[in-house]
Amino acid sequence: MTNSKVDSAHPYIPNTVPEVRDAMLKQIGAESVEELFSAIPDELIYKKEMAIPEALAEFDLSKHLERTLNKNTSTKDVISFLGGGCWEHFVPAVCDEVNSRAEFLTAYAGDEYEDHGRFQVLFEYQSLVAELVDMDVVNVPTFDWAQAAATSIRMASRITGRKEALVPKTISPDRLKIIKNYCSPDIQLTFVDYDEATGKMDLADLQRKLSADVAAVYFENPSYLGFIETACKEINELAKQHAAITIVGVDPSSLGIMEPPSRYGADIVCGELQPLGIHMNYGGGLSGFIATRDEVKFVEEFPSRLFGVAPTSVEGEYGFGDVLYERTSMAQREKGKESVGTQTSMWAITAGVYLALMGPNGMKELGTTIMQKSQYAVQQLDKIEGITASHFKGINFKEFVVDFNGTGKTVKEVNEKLREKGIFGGIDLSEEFPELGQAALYCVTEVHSKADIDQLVEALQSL
Amino acid sequence: MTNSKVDSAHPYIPNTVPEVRDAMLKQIGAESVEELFSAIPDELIYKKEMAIPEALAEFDLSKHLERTLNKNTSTKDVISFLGGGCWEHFVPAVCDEVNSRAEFLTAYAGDEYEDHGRFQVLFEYQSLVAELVDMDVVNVPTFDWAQAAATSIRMASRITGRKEALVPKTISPDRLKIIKNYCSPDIQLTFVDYDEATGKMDLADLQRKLSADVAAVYFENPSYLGFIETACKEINELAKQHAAITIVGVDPSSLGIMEPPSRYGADIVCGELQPLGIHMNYGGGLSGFIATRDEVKFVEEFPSRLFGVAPTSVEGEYGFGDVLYERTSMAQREKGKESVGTQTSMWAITAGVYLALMGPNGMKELGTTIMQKSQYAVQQLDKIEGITASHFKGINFKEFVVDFNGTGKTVKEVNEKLREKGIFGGIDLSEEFPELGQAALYCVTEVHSKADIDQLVEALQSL
Amino acid sequence: MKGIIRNQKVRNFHQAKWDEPIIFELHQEGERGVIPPHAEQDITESVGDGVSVLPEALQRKADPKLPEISQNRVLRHYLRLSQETLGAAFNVEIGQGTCTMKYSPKINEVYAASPKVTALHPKQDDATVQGMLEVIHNLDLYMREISGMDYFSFQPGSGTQSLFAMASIVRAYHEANGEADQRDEIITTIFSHPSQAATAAVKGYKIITLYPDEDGFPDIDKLKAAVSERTAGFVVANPEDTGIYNAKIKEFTKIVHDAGGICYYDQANANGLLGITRAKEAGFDMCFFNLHKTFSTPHACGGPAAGALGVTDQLKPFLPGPIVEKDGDTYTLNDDLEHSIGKVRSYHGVPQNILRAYAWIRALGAKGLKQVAETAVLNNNYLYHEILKIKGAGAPYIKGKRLEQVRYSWEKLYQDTGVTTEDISRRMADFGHQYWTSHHPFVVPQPFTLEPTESYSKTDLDEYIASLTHIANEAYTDPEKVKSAPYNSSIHAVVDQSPFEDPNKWAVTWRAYLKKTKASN
Amino acid sequence: MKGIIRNQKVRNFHQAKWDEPIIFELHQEGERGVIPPHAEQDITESVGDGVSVLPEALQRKADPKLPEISQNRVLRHYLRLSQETLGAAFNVEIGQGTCTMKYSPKINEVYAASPKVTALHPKQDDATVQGMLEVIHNLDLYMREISGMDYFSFQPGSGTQSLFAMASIVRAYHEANGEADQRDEIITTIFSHPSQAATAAVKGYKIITLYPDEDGFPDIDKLKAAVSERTAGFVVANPEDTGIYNAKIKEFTKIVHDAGGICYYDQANANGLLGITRAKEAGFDMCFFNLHKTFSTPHACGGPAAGALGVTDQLKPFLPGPIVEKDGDTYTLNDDLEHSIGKVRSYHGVPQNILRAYAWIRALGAKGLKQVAETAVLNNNYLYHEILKIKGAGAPYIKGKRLEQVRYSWEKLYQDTGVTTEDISRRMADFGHQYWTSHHPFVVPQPFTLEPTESYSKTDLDEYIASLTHIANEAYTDPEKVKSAPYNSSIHAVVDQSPFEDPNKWAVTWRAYLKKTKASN
Ligand SMILES: Cc1ncc(COP(=O)(O)O)c(C=O)c1O
Ligand SMILES: Cc1ncc(COP(=O)(O)O)c(C=O)c1O
Repeated sequence: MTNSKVDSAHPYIPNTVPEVRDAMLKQIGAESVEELFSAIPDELIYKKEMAIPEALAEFDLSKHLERTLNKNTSTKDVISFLGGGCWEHFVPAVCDEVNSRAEFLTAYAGDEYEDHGRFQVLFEYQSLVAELVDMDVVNVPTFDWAQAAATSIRMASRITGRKEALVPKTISPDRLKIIKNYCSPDIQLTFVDYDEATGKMDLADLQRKLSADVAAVYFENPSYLGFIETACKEINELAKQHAAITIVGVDPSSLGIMEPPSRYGADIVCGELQPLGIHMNYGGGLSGFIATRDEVKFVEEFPSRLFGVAPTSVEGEYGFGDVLYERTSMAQREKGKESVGTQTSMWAITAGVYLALMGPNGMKELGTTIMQKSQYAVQQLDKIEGITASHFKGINFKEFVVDFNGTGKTVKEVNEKLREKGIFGGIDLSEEFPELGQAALYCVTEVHSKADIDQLVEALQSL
Repeated sequence: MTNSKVDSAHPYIPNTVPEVRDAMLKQIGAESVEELFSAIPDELIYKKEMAIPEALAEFDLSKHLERTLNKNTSTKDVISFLGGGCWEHFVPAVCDEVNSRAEFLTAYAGDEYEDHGRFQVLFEYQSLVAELVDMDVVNVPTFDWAQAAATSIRMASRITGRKEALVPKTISPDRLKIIKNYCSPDIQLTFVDYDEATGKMDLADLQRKLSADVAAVYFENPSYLGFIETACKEINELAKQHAAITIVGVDPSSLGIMEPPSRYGADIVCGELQPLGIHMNYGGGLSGFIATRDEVKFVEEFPSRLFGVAPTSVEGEYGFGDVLYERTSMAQREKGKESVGTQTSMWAITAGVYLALMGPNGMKELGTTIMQKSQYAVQQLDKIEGITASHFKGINFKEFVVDFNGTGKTVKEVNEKLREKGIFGGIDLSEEFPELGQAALYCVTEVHSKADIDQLVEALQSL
Repeated sequence: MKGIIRNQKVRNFHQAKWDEPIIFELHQEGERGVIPPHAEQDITESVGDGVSVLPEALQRKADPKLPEISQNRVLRHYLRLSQETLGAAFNVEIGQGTCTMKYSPKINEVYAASPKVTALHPKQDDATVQGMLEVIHNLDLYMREISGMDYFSFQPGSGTQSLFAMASIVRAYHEANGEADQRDEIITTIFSHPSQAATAAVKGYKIITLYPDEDGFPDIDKLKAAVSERTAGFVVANPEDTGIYNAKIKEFTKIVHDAGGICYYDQANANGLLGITRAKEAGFDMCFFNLHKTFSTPHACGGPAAGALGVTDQLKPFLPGPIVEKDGDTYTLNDDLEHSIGKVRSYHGVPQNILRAYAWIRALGAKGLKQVAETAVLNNNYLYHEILKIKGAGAPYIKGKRLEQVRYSWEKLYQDTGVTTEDISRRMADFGHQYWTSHHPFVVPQPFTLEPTESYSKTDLDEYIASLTHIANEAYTDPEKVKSAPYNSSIHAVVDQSPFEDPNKWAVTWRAYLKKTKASN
Repeated sequence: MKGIIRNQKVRNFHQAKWDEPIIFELHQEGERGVIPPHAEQDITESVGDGVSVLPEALQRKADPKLPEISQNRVLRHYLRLSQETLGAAFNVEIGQGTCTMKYSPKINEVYAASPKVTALHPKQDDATVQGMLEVIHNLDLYMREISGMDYFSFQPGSGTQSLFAMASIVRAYHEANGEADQRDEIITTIFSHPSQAATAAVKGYKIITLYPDEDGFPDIDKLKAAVSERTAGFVVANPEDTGIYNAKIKEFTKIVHDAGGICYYDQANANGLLGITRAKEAGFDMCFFNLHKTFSTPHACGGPAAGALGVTDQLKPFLPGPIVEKDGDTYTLNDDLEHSIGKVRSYHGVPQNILRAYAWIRALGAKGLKQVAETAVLNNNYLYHEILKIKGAGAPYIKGKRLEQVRYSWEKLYQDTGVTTEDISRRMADFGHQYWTSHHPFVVPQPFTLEPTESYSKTDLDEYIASLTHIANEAYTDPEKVKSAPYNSSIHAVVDQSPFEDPNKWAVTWRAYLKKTKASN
């Protein structure tokens, strides 16, 4: 397959030039490269050649990658209604320009004096998300919403000294898996039931399950199943009656039009940054944020880096650094708060660029458009015989459960038919929520045109 | 079609904010924006609204562009054998990274003190091409090979004070059109005939046409029709006998393996940079270079900018500036040498990056691969009944004339059939060179795999 | 807590300084930057080494002395040098007057880089490039609206090449009328771009240059005196780079037409005129726009650029070919133009810039285009108003509003302090600004030419003004400071200019430099 | 002509300095950066404004106080800040030891940015992502070769998350065996990455930390003393960031296995080991690689990253799901793992990095991978050899060769001059270099950790060495110069660190800064 010249230096490895290699060996007083590995016992030396294909020169590699990736059908090739934790949104070109800048792309963990720009953009990201959620502290982000929720729960547990957290039964099963593993063994997760008609939290059940052992009540707005939780104040009040911490997970694309959870009492707000100018990347675009009030008890429980601003020795300069670095596992190993390492800073930078571009009006328009288009989709789908898109009675944001039970077809069958017509139908809920029977979670965002929605409706009608 | 908010400031035009606009008007003492145009007589004021579609917001624009461009079939979607002045070559990713850097992409004509980097990379480009052609002076490039050839002829005319130039009859008709228009009215172009069997210049005819009026003999190596001109020394000697200047146009992708024209007496070498790491861009990737010896008589006749190196006030710094700026039309208007303005600097930078990446070995391998693959194609095509790929007896580089006269089909017909099979056949020569009958110019470069060529052969066999 | 005080008006700037060697100095024998595709073994077995078939005399004997460098190091070199280049995306790019340095939207780059553009071969069958041809055709339609002209070619690769194409059309037109020999003069103005005169001269024309009257207008009486049966054409910009609009333009074109000449309009920069006034109504037979100016395609360090060349129906047969035509729903290339001048640039010009300009127009619409003009002119008048307040600065000629740019003068400052416009240019680099003097000749003494376009905010303009003010004050208080600039650039001043003039010293290439310095090093 | 003399050993450098305001300071009411898509009129007519259906209490009352800025200005801000960030592509990036800052090939970025990757939704039907799954599966196969493990998951989003996943597997394994309560200790070493201990602690483990013996090896006797029926697992890197390879590693894993513990190998950085030695033969049950270290995916300012988590067959049922499997010519996702820990990162981890790592491996092949290891180790030993010559520098522990990195010490320099490793860090910025001290605790006093990888040439290493030498000399001759650094960075020293510690001063967001400084401004 390869046709590259094997005997010349590899373009990625300058010191494979024999003369240079030999000069260096001589300089350090070694006879051979093998000698450098003499500390490794012979029995551990791998003596075969690894079964990995021969090197491809750049052009051959690019042909190979192109051919391989062309086996994928992307959401750009079809109309997709997939959401459920990773969503198709408008990504301004400026976002991609910034995050592909060689400087940002290849920087890592340098200090303020080499990477001032990186510190500033991350501080700005923190500050921009802070406005969106209306809170004063935001972290350098973690892996994804799930991790942010899990860490929020652990923070609450440390603050309260309690070992149980309540979560809604309508939570994304995938997200739940992550939280569960992250909280085990020491924190117990307990489901709070939902109202069958609306999907909303069953407040009676919540009341039943609240106790002095409960560190936190966690819920999401909008929920995984798309409906908006409207009893937010009530949930928070119930939690506070038991001195539990209220944690709310949010989709930030709703925050131009919806009150931020801080306004209905949330102590910790977490969520997903991916809607903010980040491509889905088959899930690789996820990034999670956590926000709190500016109180020591919260700040000192963050495991994440928190960049703060400070004067330098020259007037007028903004310098930056780590606030309470001693919190972190970097400083304290197992005595630090959870752990921190490489997370998803590039998505933080990107989300910052996005929010700076959108401004308050953009975010408001975004939320409005999503509301309008998703309502239109529900309205049109509801007209189809056997299909109910308004399965949950209430208000949705961006996503909604479409009930196919009346069609006599499984979601799997429906989706296969749709795929033939160039449409990716919604996420099959029949395994995740068997109680819903044959139902699917559909996602409509600002990227869907009326024509796209109409095409879906037509395709479903003709099934 | 549009769904953007019309009443907000346009993202590209900050001062459309009404408050800002009004404050600025007030500051300058104007009542209205219209007042600023009061110098324009009312009869010249355009009072209608232009028939140009309403603004598209970014996402709608991107959908529209995508839909429109998807109507194109690119050479990446098929196997293409088109060449003839613009060629499909391997473009290293580093070339695109450098030429898409926002700094280079958006810089223009700043001075050394703002744009030092730009000066240095262009100086380096000059220096790199200089090694390839083995000459000491290379210009900041002009539009394309055609323009470079035309200017080379004008330079020769000014140097010699003569008004005629000889060009081979096998020159690209398109290139000829450009040269002709550029040389008219004062320089006369005269064709030198070619040998029917080999395509090479008819030396007897050359001798006949040379005279004391001839400023320059121009020829190409490889030629437009792909064959290599081997009588280079002889042509040059004949030219020199009449004190004419020898100008040779080259495809630089041949120069890793072929002697540069300076070695067989060329006084001016010109050619096309597009093969050096530049995408075809439907022809927008062309860029022409001119090289000469470092003699005052040549240097002072360049119309182009020539960047030179010089010390600065700080030891060790390389400074740059324009050599003999007074030559140019920028300095002298109609008294300058021809004219200069925006040319194709980005392609110069890109060609520089390419040459720096390739080095001598890369260029040698490139030339070798092209020779091998194109010979293989000729060899295989020659086996097909009715088709002769070795129409001209001799050696080719990259391109060759395929004679379809024996097939009873026109090239147009053949190409249509090929297109149905995902192949772009060679350029139809039946109009450009009617004396060849139904013949096509095929191009095979390093990007063609054996499988690609075999597929062509199969497709032609099955016609 | 005490806040951080930032009350400096000028920017505390330093350009990236990497002190990179010349790329040849990075050579390490044996290193490789990239390995191109090689022939498959089967091919090698079929045809051999491929090169020994070349006649001995044509086989390259000595390898080109290109450097050998690893990929990482090549990239690092160019990335560093990019940071040493003050692109328009990085500064308040109003200092390169006449160049219309506006924002080049990033979304347009995405599509210009698409393989559906980059990987098109110019000789593909029309059927396979319908998307591209549609874009070209639609841009033609928009340009017609903007100019009033009847047909556009996008073949020219720049403004200069557009001017050259227009001069060629003038000649072809008179040839077609049998007047080519008689009509051998083209009239232009001294404030026009040098390429107007230069390209006409390439086409063999004698140049007649009109100087401005005391208000800065091209002198109409001088025009009357200049026209004759020898007049082939008249080329002018309006406004010129003074920003002064010549209200008598229709009279000018009439005078030339009456004498039998063609009038062509240099609209390289039409940024103050979009939707405001058009070439047609002013009486022009041809005009061109620089897509890299008014229409936002990035300047790319100086090209590839593109010119949109528009003509009236009368001149359409003279256009360079092929042109794009629409036939029902199909777009075709027509190369059958009766009097075509042939070609000026290979193939179809610079299609990626045609696409970019098209996208830019679609993002603005008719209303947005007019806002561009209005805002560019507002910005310019604001800048003009504030600059006239700076000690030592002036703007010759008629008072009152200007259009999209102004040619200013530091003559007073120079007389007072000895500081020149070139000194100020170097000092502006210390604050991260571009700054341009003006075209030659310096009819306006100690000139500088600014053009703020629509892309910059009031705050941006204020920063530029503050920097000029700061430097003017420096000139009056510490002129040496200005004269010895720059201090914060990637590089310091080249004091001795002889390496750019003296054949024994100039070095246009590294190999020439090595030869010429060898003796003394 | 006299040539230009360049004989400075250290670079005459200055970082770009733009002095940009905080983005909120760019706010101008009414400006817009981008306009998102709006609903078509038909939709608005059908459903109304869309938002008044929200309960009053949930409708946002006060707009978020995001700044309003034009697109050009937003871009300019971020571009400027990018230039103030010393990415690996720009410097001889050997100063961030342990981070394996190698060349990230540009060709890989082209495909990582393809819509065929970026626009995939993680819940698409398997049939529509066969290309991506093929890449994942093949990378799994290659990783098996490199490690000897039997199965890989690429779900972890980083090294830390890989360590956490492994600690989770350790727990799930003992749970499956009914020993989860009894086995509550994980053993690690003090030179290991802090995340080893930290992630194990999150999973509820007590941490036992082994200290090195006098040669720098983890002490085998201490390990013997530490293991017991409470031992759940043992996690270690080999070599640790000292670059010292523990030849007794097989004994270590045997001791742990004999005690019933699981051995997991931190191979975040395996850059000196590719094709040289493997996890399997050393007796490990699990290992992970950071794709953003050894396998070249760019560090992206700190992620998204990716970990490749490999296990033996015995532990495969514990992996997070889904994993990719090949069934004939088809690739499928299998989420049916008997003892799965569930998930650690949503969906499939960071697929764009899986693709990049895959591409990198394909560009190198088995031979190239081994050359990577050999060259990284050669480079490191060269650097080590030269650094030991610098006055004041040392490298504690065993003499002789090291593998891919070394934790050095300026203890002598500090004792002699009072200059600390942090001072040197700031001063290195003045020459355009990254420089890192080391993980806490500073077991090695005044530490610095360098890792040259395979990506840098001898010339590059010599430049870095020259800079360190220069600064060490400065420390001995002019220590204040070093202590007051940096001078040529985008920024100067933050002297007063209280804004990072004092709740009344710290400001993690601009709004907090404004509140806290309001009183005094
Ligand atoms: C008025 C005018 N005409 C002509 C030109 C020449 O354009 P180009 O540089 O594209 O050749 C310019 C550009 O500077 C110009 O401003
Ligand atoms: C040895 C070692 N282990 C673990 C890690 C943690 O990796 P990450 O930063 O991806 O979480 C690192 C990276 O610094 C490392 O070098």
